[in-house]
Amino acid sequence: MAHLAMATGFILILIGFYGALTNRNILRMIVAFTVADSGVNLVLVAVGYMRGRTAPILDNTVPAAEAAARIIDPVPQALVLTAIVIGVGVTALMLAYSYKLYEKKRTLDITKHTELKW
Amino acid sequence: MADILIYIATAVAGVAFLLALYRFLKGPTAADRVVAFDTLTLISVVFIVVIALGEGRGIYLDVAVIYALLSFLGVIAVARYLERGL
Amino acid sequence: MTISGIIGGILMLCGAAFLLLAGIGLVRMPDLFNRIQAGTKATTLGTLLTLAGAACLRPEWTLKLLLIGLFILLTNPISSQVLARAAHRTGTPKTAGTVDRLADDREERP
Amino acid sequence: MSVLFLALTVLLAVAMIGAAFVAILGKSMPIAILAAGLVSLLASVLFLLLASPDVAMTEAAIGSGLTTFLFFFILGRMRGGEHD
Repeated sequence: MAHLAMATGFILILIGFYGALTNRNILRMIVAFTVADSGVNLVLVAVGYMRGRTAPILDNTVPAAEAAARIIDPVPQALVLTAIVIGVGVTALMLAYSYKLYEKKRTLDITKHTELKW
Repeated sequence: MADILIYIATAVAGVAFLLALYRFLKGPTAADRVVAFDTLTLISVVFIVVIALGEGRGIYLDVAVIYALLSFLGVIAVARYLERGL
Repeated sequence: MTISGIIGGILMLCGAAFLLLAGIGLVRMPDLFNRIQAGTKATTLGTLLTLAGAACLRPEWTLKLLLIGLFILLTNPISSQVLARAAHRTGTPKTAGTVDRLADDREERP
Repeated sequence: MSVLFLALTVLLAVAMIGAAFVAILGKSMPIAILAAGLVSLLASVLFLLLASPDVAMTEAAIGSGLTTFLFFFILGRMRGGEHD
Protein backbone atom coordinates (compact mmCIF):
# COMPACT_ATOMS: atom_id res chain seq x y z
CA MET A 1 0.00 0.00 0.00
CA ALA A 2 2.78 2.43 0.90
CA HIS A 3 4.66 1.58 -2.31
CA LEU A 4 1.58 2.24 -4.39
CA ALA A 5 1.02 5.60 -2.66
CA MET A 6 4.67 6.50 -3.23
CA ALA A 7 4.41 5.63 -6.94
CA THR A 8 1.28 7.79 -7.19
CA GLY A 9 3.15 10.67 -5.56
CA PHE A 10 6.03 10.42 -8.04
CA ILE A 11 3.63 10.28 -10.99
CA LEU A 12 1.87 13.39 -9.65
CA ILE A 13 5.22 15.21 -9.36
CA LEU A 14 6.06 14.32 -12.98
CA ILE A 15 2.63 15.42 -14.25
CA GLY A 16 2.93 18.71 -12.36
CA PHE A 17 6.38 19.50 -13.73
CA TYR A 18 5.27 18.58 -17.26
CA GLY A 19 2.36 21.00 -16.96
CA ALA A 20 4.52 23.76 -15.48
CA LEU A 21 7.05 23.45 -18.30
CA THR A 22 4.70 23.18 -21.27
CA ASN A 23 1.94 25.70 -20.48
CA ARG A 24 2.21 29.36 -21.38
CA ASN A 25 -0.53 30.70 -19.14
CA ILE A 26 0.83 31.79 -15.75
CA LEU A 27 -2.23 30.61 -13.80
CA ARG A 28 -1.94 27.19 -15.46
CA MET A 29 1.66 26.97 -14.27
CA ILE A 30 0.59 27.78 -10.68
CA VAL A 31 -2.10 25.06 -10.80
CA ALA A 32 0.52 22.58 -12.01
CA PHE A 33 2.79 23.56 -9.10
CA THR A 34 -0.08 22.86 -6.72
CA VAL A 35 -0.46 19.35 -8.15
CA ALA A 36 3.29 18.72 -7.77
CA ASP A 37 3.07 19.99 -4.18
CA SER A 38 0.42 17.37 -3.36
CA GLY A 39 2.67 14.70 -4.88
CA VAL A 40 5.65 15.71 -2.73
CA ASN A 41 3.53 15.56 0.43
CA LEU A 42 2.24 12.12 -0.54
CA VAL A 43 5.76 10.77 -1.07
CA LEU A 44 6.93 12.10 2.31
CA VAL A 45 4.00 10.55 4.21
CA ALA A 46 4.44 7.22 2.38
CA VAL A 47 8.11 7.12 3.44
CA GLY A 48 7.11 7.26 7.10
CA TYR A 49 4.45 4.55 6.94
CA MET A 50 5.03 1.25 8.77
CA ARG A 51 2.95 -1.83 8.04
CA GLY A 52 0.42 -2.95 10.64
CA ARG A 53 0.66 0.10 12.89
CA THR A 54 -1.77 2.89 13.60
CA ALA A 55 -1.88 6.67 13.92
CA PRO A 56 0.30 8.37 16.59
CA ILE A 57 -2.60 9.73 18.65
CA LEU A 58 -3.08 8.32 22.13
CA ASP A 59 -6.61 7.57 23.32
CA ASN A 60 -8.54 4.63 24.81
CA THR A 61 -7.69 2.15 22.05
CA VAL A 62 -3.96 2.99 22.13
CA PRO A 63 -2.88 3.54 25.78
CA ALA A 64 0.42 5.22 26.55
CA ALA A 65 2.03 2.09 28.04
CA GLU A 66 2.06 0.10 24.80
CA ALA A 67 2.25 3.04 22.43
CA ALA A 68 5.86 2.52 21.32
CA ALA A 69 5.05 -0.83 19.73
CA ARG A 70 1.84 0.21 18.02
CA ILE A 71 2.18 3.72 16.54
CA ILE A 72 4.07 4.90 13.45
CA ASP A 73 6.77 7.57 13.43
CA PRO A 74 5.21 11.04 13.87
CA VAL A 75 8.21 13.02 12.57
CA PRO A 76 7.42 12.76 8.79
CA GLN A 77 3.85 13.78 9.55
CA ALA A 78 5.04 16.89 11.37
CA LEU A 79 7.29 17.72 8.40
CA VAL A 80 4.42 17.33 5.95
CA LEU A 81 2.14 19.44 8.13
CA THR A 82 4.66 22.28 7.92
CA ALA A 83 5.09 21.71 4.19
CA ILE A 84 1.36 22.04 3.51
CA VAL A 85 1.14 25.37 5.33
CA ILE A 86 4.25 26.74 3.62
CA GLY A 87 2.85 25.48 0.29
CA VAL A 88 -0.29 27.57 0.62
CA GLY A 89 1.88 30.60 1.47
CA VAL A 90 3.99 30.09 -1.66
CA THR A 91 0.84 29.66 -3.77
CA ALA A 92 -0.61 32.91 -2.42
CA LEU A 93 2.65 34.73 -3.19
CA MET A 94 2.70 33.39 -6.76
CA LEU A 95 -0.93 34.43 -7.25
CA ALA A 96 -0.18 37.95 -5.98
CA TYR A 97 2.75 38.29 -8.43
CA SER A 98 0.62 36.99 -11.30
CA TYR A 99 -2.02 39.60 -10.47
CA LYS A 100 0.61 42.36 -10.52
CA LEU A 101 1.87 41.13 -13.91
CA TYR A 102 -1.69 41.08 -15.23
CA GLU A 103 -2.32 44.64 -14.07
CA LYS A 104 0.85 45.78 -15.85
CA LYS A 105 0.22 44.29 -19.30
CA ARG A 106 -3.38 42.97 -19.22
CA THR A 107 -2.24 39.53 -20.36
CA LEU A 108 -1.17 36.28 -18.69
CA ASP A 109 0.95 34.86 -21.53
CA ILE A 110 4.44 34.18 -20.20
CA THR A 111 6.08 34.94 -23.56
CA LYS A 112 4.78 38.53 -23.47
CA HIS A 113 6.60 39.26 -20.22
CA THR A 114 10.21 39.50 -21.37
CA GLU A 115 11.60 42.42 -19.37
CA LEU A 116 14.10 41.90 -16.63
CA LYS A 117 12.57 44.68 -14.51
CA TRP A 118 9.08 46.06 -14.01
CA MET B 1 -21.13 -11.51 8.77
CA ALA B 2 -21.05 -7.77 9.31
CA ASP B 3 -17.56 -7.67 7.79
CA ILE B 4 -18.79 -9.28 4.57
CA LEU B 5 -21.64 -6.76 4.35
CA ILE B 6 -19.18 -3.89 4.80
CA TYR B 7 -17.00 -5.36 2.03
CA ILE B 8 -19.95 -5.54 -0.37
CA ALA B 9 -21.11 -2.01 0.55
CA THR B 10 -17.63 -0.60 -0.08
CA ALA B 11 -17.44 -2.36 -3.44
CA VAL B 12 -20.81 -0.89 -4.48
CA ALA B 13 -19.71 2.58 -3.33
CA GLY B 14 -16.49 2.09 -5.34
CA VAL B 15 -18.53 1.45 -8.49
CA ALA B 16 -20.48 4.66 -7.79
CA PHE B 17 -17.15 6.46 -7.34
CA LEU B 18 -15.98 5.26 -10.76
CA LEU B 19 -19.23 6.40 -12.41
CA ALA B 20 -18.98 9.88 -10.85
CA LEU B 21 -15.31 10.01 -11.87
CA TYR B 22 -16.34 9.27 -15.47
CA ARG B 23 -18.73 12.23 -15.33
CA PHE B 24 -15.97 14.41 -13.87
CA LEU B 25 -13.48 13.49 -16.59
CA LYS B 26 -15.93 13.82 -19.48
CA GLY B 27 -18.57 16.37 -18.37
CA PRO B 28 -19.43 18.85 -21.13
CA THR B 29 -19.78 22.01 -19.01
CA ALA B 30 -18.09 23.25 -15.85
CA ALA B 31 -21.28 22.88 -13.80
CA ASP B 32 -21.45 19.15 -14.64
CA ARG B 33 -17.99 18.75 -13.20
CA VAL B 34 -19.02 20.61 -10.06
CA VAL B 35 -21.93 18.20 -9.53
CA ALA B 36 -19.56 15.26 -10.01
CA PHE B 37 -17.12 16.87 -7.54
CA ASP B 38 -19.87 17.11 -4.91
CA THR B 39 -20.84 13.47 -5.41
CA LEU B 40 -17.20 12.35 -5.21
CA THR B 41 -16.81 14.21 -1.92
CA LEU B 42 -19.82 12.51 -0.34
CA ILE B 43 -18.65 9.07 -1.48
CA SER B 44 -15.26 9.92 0.07
CA VAL B 45 -17.06 10.58 3.38
CA VAL B 46 -18.42 7.02 3.14
CA PHE B 47 -14.89 5.75 2.47
CA ILE B 48 -13.59 7.58 5.55
CA VAL B 49 -16.27 5.99 7.72
CA VAL B 50 -15.33 2.54 6.34
CA ILE B 51 -11.63 3.20 7.04
CA ALA B 52 -12.47 4.25 10.62
CA LEU B 53 -14.51 1.06 11.10
CA GLY B 54 -11.68 -1.06 9.72
CA GLU B 55 -8.96 0.49 11.85
CA GLY B 56 -11.18 0.77 14.91
CA ARG B 57 -10.10 4.33 15.69
CA GLY B 58 -12.78 6.90 16.46
CA ILE B 59 -10.35 9.77 15.91
CA TYR B 60 -10.51 9.23 12.13
CA LEU B 61 -14.08 10.50 12.05
CA ASP B 62 -12.87 14.06 12.67
CA VAL B 63 -11.56 14.09 9.11
CA ALA B 64 -15.07 13.33 7.89
CA VAL B 65 -16.41 16.32 9.84
CA ILE B 66 -13.87 18.59 8.13
CA TYR B 67 -14.77 17.03 4.77
CA ALA B 68 -18.51 17.56 5.17
CA LEU B 69 -17.92 21.23 6.01
CA LEU B 70 -15.30 22.11 3.43
CA SER B 71 -16.52 20.48 0.23
CA PHE B 72 -19.37 22.96 0.59
CA LEU B 73 -16.94 25.91 0.44
CA GLY B 74 -15.40 24.82 -2.86
CA VAL B 75 -18.78 24.30 -4.52
CA ILE B 76 -20.01 27.71 -3.32
CA ALA B 77 -16.84 29.42 -4.64
CA VAL B 78 -17.22 27.84 -8.09
CA ALA B 79 -20.92 28.65 -8.28
CA ARG B 80 -20.36 32.29 -7.33
CA TYR B 81 -17.61 32.52 -9.94
CA LEU B 82 -19.84 31.03 -12.64
CA GLU B 83 -22.56 33.51 -11.66
CA ARG B 84 -20.18 36.46 -12.20
CA GLY B 85 -20.61 37.38 -8.55
CA LEU B 86 -17.37 36.81 -6.66
CA MET C 1 -22.37 -11.90 14.94
CA THR C 2 -24.89 -9.89 16.89
CA ILE C 3 -28.23 -8.63 15.67
CA SER C 4 -27.20 -4.95 15.73
CA GLY C 5 -24.13 -5.79 13.61
CA ILE C 6 -26.30 -7.37 10.93
CA ILE C 7 -28.73 -4.42 11.00
CA GLY C 8 -25.80 -2.01 10.66
CA GLY C 9 -24.36 -3.95 7.73
CA ILE C 10 -27.70 -4.02 5.94
CA LEU C 11 -28.14 -0.25 6.48
CA MET C 12 -24.68 0.37 5.04
CA LEU C 13 -25.53 -1.82 2.06
CA CYS C 14 -28.75 0.19 1.46
CA GLY C 15 -26.76 3.44 1.63
CA ALA C 16 -24.22 2.12 -0.87
CA ALA C 17 -27.08 1.08 -3.18
CA PHE C 18 -28.41 4.66 -3.11
CA LEU C 19 -24.91 5.94 -3.90
CA LEU C 20 -24.79 3.55 -6.87
CA LEU C 21 -28.16 4.89 -8.06
CA ALA C 22 -26.75 8.41 -7.82
CA GLY C 23 -23.73 7.39 -9.91
CA ILE C 24 -25.90 5.77 -12.58
CA GLY C 25 -28.11 8.85 -12.68
CA LEU C 26 -25.07 11.08 -12.99
CA VAL C 27 -23.93 9.17 -16.07
CA ARG C 28 -27.29 8.51 -17.73
CA MET C 29 -29.27 11.74 -17.22
CA PRO C 30 -29.58 13.96 -20.31
CA ASP C 31 -28.91 17.49 -19.03
CA LEU C 32 -27.44 19.39 -16.11
CA PHE C 33 -30.54 19.96 -13.98
CA ASN C 34 -31.49 16.29 -13.99
CA ARG C 35 -27.93 15.47 -12.99
CA ILE C 36 -28.12 17.89 -10.06
CA GLN C 37 -31.36 16.16 -9.04
CA ALA C 38 -29.75 12.73 -9.09
CA GLY C 39 -26.37 13.73 -7.76
CA THR C 40 -27.38 15.53 -4.59
CA LYS C 41 -30.63 14.02 -3.30
CA ALA C 42 -29.65 10.37 -3.67
CA THR C 43 -26.17 10.93 -2.23
CA THR C 44 -27.60 12.75 0.79
CA LEU C 45 -29.86 9.79 1.62
CA GLY C 46 -27.13 7.27 0.89
CA THR C 47 -24.58 8.97 3.12
CA LEU C 48 -27.07 9.35 5.96
CA LEU C 49 -27.99 5.64 5.75
CA THR C 50 -24.32 4.68 5.80
CA LEU C 51 -23.70 6.85 8.87
CA ALA C 52 -26.70 5.21 10.60
CA GLY C 53 -25.27 1.79 9.81
CA ALA C 54 -21.90 2.76 11.27
CA ALA C 55 -23.69 4.02 14.39
CA CYS C 56 -25.34 0.60 14.75
CA LEU C 57 -21.99 -1.15 14.37
CA ARG C 58 -20.15 1.11 16.85
CA PRO C 59 -22.62 2.65 19.35
CA GLU C 60 -19.91 4.68 21.11
CA TRP C 61 -19.33 6.82 17.98
CA THR C 62 -22.95 7.93 17.70
CA LEU C 63 -22.39 11.55 18.71
CA LYS C 64 -19.69 12.21 16.13
CA LEU C 65 -21.63 10.43 13.37
CA LEU C 66 -24.69 12.51 14.26
CA LEU C 67 -22.58 15.66 13.87
CA ILE C 68 -21.39 14.57 10.40
CA GLY C 69 -24.97 13.79 9.37
CA LEU C 70 -26.14 17.20 10.60
CA PHE C 71 -23.45 19.00 8.57
CA ILE C 72 -24.28 17.03 5.42
CA LEU C 73 -27.98 17.69 5.93
CA LEU C 74 -27.29 21.43 6.31
CA THR C 75 -24.71 22.04 3.57
CA ASN C 76 -25.67 19.73 0.70
CA PRO C 77 -29.07 21.28 -0.25
CA ILE C 78 -27.56 24.79 -0.08
CA SER C 79 -24.74 23.89 -2.46
CA SER C 80 -27.10 22.21 -4.94
CA GLN C 81 -29.46 25.19 -4.87
CA VAL C 82 -26.65 27.72 -5.44
CA LEU C 83 -25.30 25.59 -8.27
CA ALA C 84 -28.69 25.27 -9.97
CA ARG C 85 -29.23 29.03 -9.69
CA ALA C 86 -25.85 29.76 -11.26
CA ALA C 87 -26.51 27.27 -14.07
CA HIS C 88 -29.95 28.77 -14.77
CA ARG C 89 -28.63 32.33 -14.83
CA THR C 90 -25.79 31.53 -17.21
CA GLY C 91 -28.17 29.83 -19.64
CA THR C 92 -27.10 26.19 -19.54
CA PRO C 93 -28.69 24.24 -22.43
CA LYS C 94 -31.70 22.14 -21.40
CA THR C 95 -32.98 18.95 -22.96
CA ALA C 96 -35.90 19.06 -25.41
CA GLY C 97 -39.37 19.35 -23.87
CA THR C 98 -38.36 21.18 -20.70
CA VAL C 99 -41.05 23.41 -19.19
CA ASP C 100 -39.27 26.44 -17.69
CA ARG C 101 -41.78 28.58 -15.78
CA LEU C 102 -39.07 30.78 -14.24
CA ALA C 103 -37.77 31.93 -17.62
CA ASP C 104 -41.37 32.57 -18.79
CA ASP C 105 -42.01 34.77 -15.75
CA ARG C 106 -38.84 36.73 -16.40
CA GLU C 107 -39.83 37.37 -20.00
CA GLU C 108 -43.31 38.61 -19.04
CA ARG C 109 -42.20 40.96 -16.26
CA PRO C 110 -38.64 42.10 -16.94
CA MET D 1 -9.48 -5.52 6.01
CA SER D 2 -6.09 -5.06 4.35
CA VAL D 3 -7.41 -6.28 0.96
CA LEU D 4 -10.15 -3.66 1.18
CA PHE D 5 -7.61 -0.94 1.97
CA LEU D 6 -5.43 -2.01 -0.96
CA ALA D 7 -8.42 -1.83 -3.32
CA LEU D 8 -9.29 1.64 -1.97
CA THR D 9 -5.69 2.76 -2.55
CA VAL D 10 -5.81 1.59 -6.18
CA LEU D 11 -9.14 3.37 -6.72
CA LEU D 12 -7.88 6.64 -5.20
CA ALA D 13 -4.62 6.45 -7.17
CA VAL D 14 -6.47 6.05 -10.48
CA ALA D 15 -8.82 8.93 -9.61
CA MET D 16 -5.93 11.21 -8.57
CA ILE D 17 -3.96 10.61 -11.76
CA GLY D 18 -7.05 11.21 -13.90
CA ALA D 19 -7.84 14.44 -12.07
CA ALA D 20 -4.22 15.56 -12.42
CA PHE D 21 -4.41 15.08 -16.20
CA VAL D 22 -7.61 17.15 -16.26
CA ALA D 23 -5.83 19.84 -14.23
CA ILE D 24 -2.97 20.01 -16.73
CA LEU D 25 -4.78 19.52 -20.03
CA GLY D 26 -8.32 20.78 -19.32
CA LYS D 27 -9.87 23.30 -21.64
CA SER D 28 -10.92 26.16 -19.38
CA MET D 29 -9.37 27.66 -16.28
CA PRO D 30 -12.15 26.93 -13.69
CA ILE D 31 -12.11 23.23 -14.66
CA ALA D 32 -8.35 23.07 -14.11
CA ILE D 33 -8.63 24.71 -10.68
CA LEU D 34 -11.46 22.38 -9.67
CA ALA D 35 -9.45 19.34 -10.76
CA ALA D 36 -6.46 20.51 -8.70
CA GLY D 37 -8.81 20.81 -5.71
CA LEU D 38 -10.02 17.26 -6.35
CA VAL D 39 -6.41 16.00 -6.36
CA SER D 40 -5.89 17.56 -2.92
CA LEU D 41 -9.17 16.19 -1.59
CA LEU D 42 -8.42 12.60 -2.69
CA ALA D 43 -4.86 12.91 -1.42
CA SER D 44 -6.31 13.58 2.01
CA VAL D 45 -8.22 10.24 1.95
CA LEU D 46 -4.95 8.57 0.94
CA PHE D 47 -3.20 10.26 3.89
CA LEU D 48 -5.87 8.76 6.13
CA LEU D 49 -5.16 5.32 4.67
CA LEU D 50 -1.48 5.89 5.47
CA ALA D 51 -2.45 6.36 9.17
CA SER D 52 -1.96 10.11 9.51
CA PRO D 53 -5.29 11.79 10.29
CA ASP D 54 -3.75 15.12 11.33
CA VAL D 55 -2.15 15.58 7.91
CA ALA D 56 -5.44 14.55 6.30
CA MET D 57 -7.32 17.21 8.24
CA THR D 58 -4.84 19.94 7.31
CA GLU D 59 -4.80 18.92 3.66
CA ALA D 60 -8.59 18.89 3.43
CA ALA D 61 -8.89 22.30 5.07
CA ILE D 62 -5.98 24.15 3.46
CA GLY D 63 -5.08 22.29 0.27
CA SER D 64 -8.62 21.94 -0.93
CA GLY D 65 -10.67 24.69 0.69
CA LEU D 66 -8.35 27.67 1.02
CA THR D 67 -6.32 27.15 -2.17
CA THR D 68 -9.43 26.71 -4.35
CA PHE D 69 -10.96 29.81 -2.84
CA LEU D 70 -7.76 31.85 -3.44
CA PHE D 71 -7.58 30.74 -7.08
CA PHE D 72 -11.19 31.68 -7.75
CA PHE D 73 -10.75 35.02 -5.99
CA ILE D 74 -7.80 35.93 -8.23
CA LEU D 75 -9.59 34.59 -11.33
CA GLY D 76 -12.61 36.76 -10.55
CA ARG D 77 -10.36 39.82 -10.21
CA MET D 78 -8.76 39.11 -13.59
CA ARG D 79 -12.01 38.89 -15.51
CA GLY D 80 -12.13 41.10 -18.59
CA GLY D 81 -8.80 40.35 -20.22
CA GLU D 82 -7.93 37.17 -22.07
CA HIS D 83 -7.01 34.20 -19.88
CA ASP D 84 -5.77 31.69 -22.40
